[in-house]
Amino acid sequence: MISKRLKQSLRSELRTSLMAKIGLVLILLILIVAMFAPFLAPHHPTETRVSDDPEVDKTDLPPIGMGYETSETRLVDGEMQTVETTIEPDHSFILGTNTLGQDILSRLMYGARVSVLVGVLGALLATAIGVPYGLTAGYFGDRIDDSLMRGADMMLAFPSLVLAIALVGVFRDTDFHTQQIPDPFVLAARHDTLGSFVPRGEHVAAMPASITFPVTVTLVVALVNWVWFARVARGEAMAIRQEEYVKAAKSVGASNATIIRQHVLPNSLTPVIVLATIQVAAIILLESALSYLGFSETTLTWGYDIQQGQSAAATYWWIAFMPGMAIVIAVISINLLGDWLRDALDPSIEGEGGV
Amino acid sequence: MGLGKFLIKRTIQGVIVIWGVVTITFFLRFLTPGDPVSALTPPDAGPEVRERMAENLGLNDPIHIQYADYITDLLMLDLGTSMRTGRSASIMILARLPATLELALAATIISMIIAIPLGVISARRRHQKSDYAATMFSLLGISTPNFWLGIMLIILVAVVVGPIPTGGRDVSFWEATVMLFLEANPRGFGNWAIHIFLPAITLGTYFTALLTRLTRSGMLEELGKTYVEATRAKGLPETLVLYKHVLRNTLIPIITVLGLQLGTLIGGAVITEEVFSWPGIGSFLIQQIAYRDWVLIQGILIVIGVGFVVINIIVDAMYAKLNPKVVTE
Amino acid sequence: MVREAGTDETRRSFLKFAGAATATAVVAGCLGEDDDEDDTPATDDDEDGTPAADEDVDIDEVTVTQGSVTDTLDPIDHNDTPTWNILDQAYEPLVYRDRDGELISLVATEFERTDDLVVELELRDDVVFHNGEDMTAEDAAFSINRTNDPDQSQQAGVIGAIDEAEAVDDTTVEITLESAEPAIFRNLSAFGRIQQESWVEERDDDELATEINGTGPYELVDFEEGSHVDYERFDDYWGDEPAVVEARFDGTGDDGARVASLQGGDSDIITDVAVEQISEIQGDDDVRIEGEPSIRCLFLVMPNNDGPFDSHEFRQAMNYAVDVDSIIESLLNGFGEPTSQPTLEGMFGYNPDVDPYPHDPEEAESLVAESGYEDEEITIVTPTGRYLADTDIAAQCASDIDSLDNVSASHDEWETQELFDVTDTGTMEDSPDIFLIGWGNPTFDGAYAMNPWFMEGPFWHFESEEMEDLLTQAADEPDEDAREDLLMQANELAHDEAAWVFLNQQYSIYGASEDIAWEARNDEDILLKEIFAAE
Amino acid sequence: MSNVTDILRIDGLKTRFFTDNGQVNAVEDLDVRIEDGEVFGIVGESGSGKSVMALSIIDLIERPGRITDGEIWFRAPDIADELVETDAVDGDYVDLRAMSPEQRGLLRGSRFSMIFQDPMSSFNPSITVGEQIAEAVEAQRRARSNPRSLDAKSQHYGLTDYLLGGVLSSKRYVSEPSLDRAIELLELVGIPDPAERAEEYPHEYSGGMLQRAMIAQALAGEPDVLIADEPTTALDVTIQAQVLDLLAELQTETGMTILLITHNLGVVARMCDRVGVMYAGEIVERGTLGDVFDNPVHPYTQGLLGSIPDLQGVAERLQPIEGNVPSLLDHEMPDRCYFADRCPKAMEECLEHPPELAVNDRGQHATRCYLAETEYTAAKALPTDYFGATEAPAEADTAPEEPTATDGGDHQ
Repeated sequence: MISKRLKQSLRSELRTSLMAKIGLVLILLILIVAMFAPFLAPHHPTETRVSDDPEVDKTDLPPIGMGYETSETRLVDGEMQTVETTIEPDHSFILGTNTLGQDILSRLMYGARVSVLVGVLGALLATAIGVPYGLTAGYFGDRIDDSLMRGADMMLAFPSLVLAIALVGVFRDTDFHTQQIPDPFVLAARHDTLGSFVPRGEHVAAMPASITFPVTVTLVVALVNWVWFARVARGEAMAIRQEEYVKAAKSVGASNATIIRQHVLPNSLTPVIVLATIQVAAIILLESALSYLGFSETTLTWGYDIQQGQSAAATYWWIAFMPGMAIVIAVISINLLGDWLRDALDPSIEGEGGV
Repeated sequence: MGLGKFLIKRTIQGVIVIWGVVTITFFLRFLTPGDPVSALTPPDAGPEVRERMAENLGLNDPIHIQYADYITDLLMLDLGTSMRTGRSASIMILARLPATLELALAATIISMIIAIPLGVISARRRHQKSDYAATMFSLLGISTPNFWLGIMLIILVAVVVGPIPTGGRDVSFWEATVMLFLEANPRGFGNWAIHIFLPAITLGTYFTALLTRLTRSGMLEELGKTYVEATRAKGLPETLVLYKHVLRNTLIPIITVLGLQLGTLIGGAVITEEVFSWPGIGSFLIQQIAYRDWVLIQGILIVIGVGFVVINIIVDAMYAKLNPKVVTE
Repeated sequence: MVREAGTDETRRSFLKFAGAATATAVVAGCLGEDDDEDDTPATDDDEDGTPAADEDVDIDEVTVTQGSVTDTLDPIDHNDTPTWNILDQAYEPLVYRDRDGELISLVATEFERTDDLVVELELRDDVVFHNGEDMTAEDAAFSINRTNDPDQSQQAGVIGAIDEAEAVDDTTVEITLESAEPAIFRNLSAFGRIQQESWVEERDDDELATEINGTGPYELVDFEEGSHVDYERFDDYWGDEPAVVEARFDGTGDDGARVASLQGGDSDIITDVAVEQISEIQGDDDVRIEGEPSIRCLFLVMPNNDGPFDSHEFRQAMNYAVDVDSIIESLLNGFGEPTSQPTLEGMFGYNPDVDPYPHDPEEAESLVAESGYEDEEITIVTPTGRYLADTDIAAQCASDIDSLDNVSASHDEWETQELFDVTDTGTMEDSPDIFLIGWGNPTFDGAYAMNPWFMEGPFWHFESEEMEDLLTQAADEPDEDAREDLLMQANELAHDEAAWVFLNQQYSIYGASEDIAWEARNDEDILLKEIFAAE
Repeated sequence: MSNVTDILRIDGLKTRFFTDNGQVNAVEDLDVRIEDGEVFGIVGESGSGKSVMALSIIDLIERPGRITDGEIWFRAPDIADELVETDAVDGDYVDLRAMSPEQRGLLRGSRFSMIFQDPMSSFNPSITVGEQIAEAVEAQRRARSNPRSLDAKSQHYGLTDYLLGGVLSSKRYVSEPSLDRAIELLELVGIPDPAERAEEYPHEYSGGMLQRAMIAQALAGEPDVLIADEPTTALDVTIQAQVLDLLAELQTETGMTILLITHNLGVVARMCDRVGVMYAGEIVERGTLGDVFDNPVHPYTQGLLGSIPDLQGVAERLQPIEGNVPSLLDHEMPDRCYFADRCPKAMEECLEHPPELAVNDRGQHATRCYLAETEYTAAKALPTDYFGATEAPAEADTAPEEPTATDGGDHQ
């Protein structure tokens, strides 16, 4: 499916565009971090360090290099006491800790898993719904097209976030709202008694045995975004059905299903791939908004961490800042990747609007 | 086809979509696990109270009757009765609407003021520093979650300017206007501006970035066309070449894209309102989701959906007016 | 300069609270006593604490910013603290509480129990509604009956076992009860706000939710839904004329934004200051913290209908596992006190001989082993943003329990309303297996702390015959001392049975402008008439 | 340099485009003189730099292009008076390149104007034709209403005025008299019902009518020099003659100079007094129509002309010339005759870039080819695969365009 020419133009585009290189490197980095979080995360992501013993207590530590002086008010024996203190970062918590003393870096790494999973699965699901829908509409045209696309228009009348919130509202009371996905690395490390198969075995074994996967949110982001795929696929199908080879196939009696599968679908893939890439970014943003609003019911996502850090943001800015940066970086790199793919796969729009 | 005829056709299409929107929201209620009777009655209510409530709500009727009643009510602008407060949903939603409109308009205006010149400059100085800066800005803008941006802006403003109010609306635009003209008191407007500033910037950033991107690429495409050279060749001042000819033609396709993207703006308003405690329809929606007040949720969805369709009809009308081909072809 | 704002003050209020049971009231501020001219909060000689009040000066405008603003002005259509704080200014109850929790008269000058199942209240004759018409006993009776009507009122369940209220004459209301209901006057200090019968009857739900016609010192000027409620002083108020002329109640959900609004001069009082923001406010010369131990305590409810929480040992283990002192010190910066029993210290029925469970993970582990429920996975459900640091506390509880070798735990955050919706159904099966809740006790009576949770009813989450016996006896016990003894026994039983995981007593933490003299109450109420200009 | 009737003298003009792939020498060291009142034809394949040359004269080269060198002397005594004492003046002539961009801008429309190839894409599709012509009229009206000052910036009409123009009709750019004049001009170029047609949009016009409107627009400023860039290429054959007749008629009436750029030799033969043949950014042969057409010296010109059976024909294809259209990339332009690789008569001399050489004594006919002085002998001929061997790799790497053996009437 990927022709030599395609590879060539991908390569040449990558060679000339610094931004494409940056995007690709960042994406790979995020994927690696998400996949190997148990190995890479310096700490357990949900382990808290709350104590009445100041030595043990590790809450609200700033990122490395960000120590600062502040005043802290506490109630001691019923009296408010304000003391000037110097808050020193701790070197084992590179990006600092949150109000519960959890390591922010580790949380970001685990948060990447949810973002990547929801982003990719959501986009795939949206493709799976939208592309057949759009192909059908575009290929058959006329009445079928009219009624199918009018239906799609109705979905578009709801802003994605609004629709997503409403749908989460509908589905959140169901049993499949969230799903625990076991972490194979951790399970392997725990059963790896010899400690020889899994690197950093002990470290990995102590990590969470499963991650919470927000099923509802994934379904909802797909339900909200499939229409865009339908529109693109429809446009492609409409163009392709005019092509000679399609007419030829028809004339020799190929069935519609065969023609769609063998001719229309493969030839409409390019714009769908570009759209899917960009949609991953949109879905990550949508997911973060939903978890910020508390609709995702997983507590290990970037959006949730922003919400957690919000009330303390004026004092402990890094708690909300870091996960936000993670989102920005992830989304930017996916957008760069999307720009790259678009420029390479669709030379007609080369250089326009891209970076 | 004249403009009038075009609009009539477009309106008929709009009505069909609105009907779809209404139908989708009607059936949304049946997807929800909780039943409205339990939501409306106290937990210890007996079966006869529940039965009476169901009867009053028309829940015992067959579904097509319920649907017909629902549509009839909607035609009379009756969105039903709030399950939690027993109040008219129409009135409650209407009360929140001005705040959202104000915010969305302010954000749109700020976006246009920033984005259009930025896009023009960026396209004019392609591959120069200012172009790269504008491109970076727009890339950042479309990649930043706006709730996070809002929180960061609050911190930033607190550090740079000192404590200024960062939540709530305080006065409405209408009240501020009344204060200004009837009481000659500009304080209301100052207050209004202070309160709307950060939310509008927060909400407008994505839109600004998107509009900058679209303007830039549209301008680049348009600037490459021969008529630009022809227009210059006849000695027209550059300002007119850029704004009367190029930008105008650039904006024609952008307008339709923006019409579709208005959804993003409204969606963004929901979360911006939540961050800044802005008393609009968006924060109201989130609150009602928490309360599971499905009548209000449906009402808000309908208002947003219908508003979106209506705005898009207006956008199409503008498009038709600006682009002579639509009407004459 | 290190500001030690309110140190003495806070200690004093704290002690005052602690000593409330023995009625050693230090404060002069008893509200609404017939002959009492002195509505001031304590005159304060501590320059860093609450500023001294200048009662003769009017304050043009006061803005109170809470976490949310109401969407109804109908007093019976909610039961939520921010809404009460708004309506308190305009709709008065018949009786009220002073700052020590003692009942005082308000619209009713006298109130007494005339029979086991009958109470009588004698009303003032000079009370006027905001629309200028006189209040009658008919109106008061109507209001109580309206509050008690489950068809329209959300407070029917909490006002008490009232059968019916009736006007005996122009100024006397007689209430017939369904059971003894020892806390009836306490309940009437919160519920049964006086509305005018004819006014209510002329109005539909929308009008009732957006208009106000009460007897309170403030009348409604403007209600902008979702945004604010504006009041102005009611000139014909029966009581003393308060100092604040105009007032606004608005709502800002974000903790940081509330602080900014206080510091920026938009607000004069803000509620629910997050622990992280306290030093920010203390460091600002123009504003101060008003902290007060509240009547609310936080705990984890463990419905004992099902495993593993049907095991006494397992429940105890949870109490040993959670390190409440660390939560208070680290998460709450000391703003909290550990609790040992359902009833707070200083309230009727508190048992001073019961100590909080110590933090002892080994004991916890061995108790879990004993219970037979090893390697259980539990999920603590918490409301979000309802109580001070609620999600953090739940997360830390989960973390503490999870660190036991033989239990694993996590926490789950639900919309507050979502949690409330499943926990007030009266069936334990509907509730999460273990969840965090905070219970405020405006009645200062141990019965109100325990009865709803331990006896059949909407909040019933712990089934124990012994407990039910004790509480039933207490409910029927006319003798105060005997009743107190029964409640103390019940408290001790709750502790021993480990009905809940006892967490911390919550502090109400407000931020206030230095321009106003106002002192926080422990019952979470904010009354405009208690606000004066700072000297 | 002494010919006083020249209206335009171009010396050593170099226009380059700085693209991602390298520097493109679109116009390379171009010298040409254009006499007042003549019709001067420029012929060449597409990509030979004809249009770039035209745009260079009218100062419409856009980034990444830039005029890097050369002088464009334009005869304008009134401007020369004003700019006297500067380097930009030489007698009655001013050097356009030495003037400020603002000053040059003022010459557009009033001194130079231009007709483009495709009228459909050269009008703004969303503004009525009348309004667009009126704009041209207005631009000149405003320029003239100021005492002929070269400092007039943007004709005192800025963004604010434009934005206000949306509200206040008095602030609109185009005035009533200009609209009236636009209708007159439409009538002048032979458009029936000009008042109604003025209200129409470009897409409502036929191609020929629109090209007439384009001419009307170009005439709005009563220019001294009209540059017509392939004015008939996009038109139907039957319409072409009408448009050419119109141009010729107007030229006779107004006495303006026309610089006619075309690849169509028939058009040249029909219209032009003198001709320049362009190849790879330079004029390789020039002279009177008779000189060049009857007695071509440069093998390229000969090649072009070889296919014309009848010079009176209007739609002639150029004869295909073997080889690729030359790359104009700087690093691929060797220092030799640029045509040598395609030249059937390439000789050893041709490995050195030829200067312009006079063909005869009359001074009009000149060519950049050694054949003007030397006879071709097979002895000095380069081997046939000479360039293929040495330059093939370079060519394979670039040339993303389809290799075309022809130029030509690619729009027909």
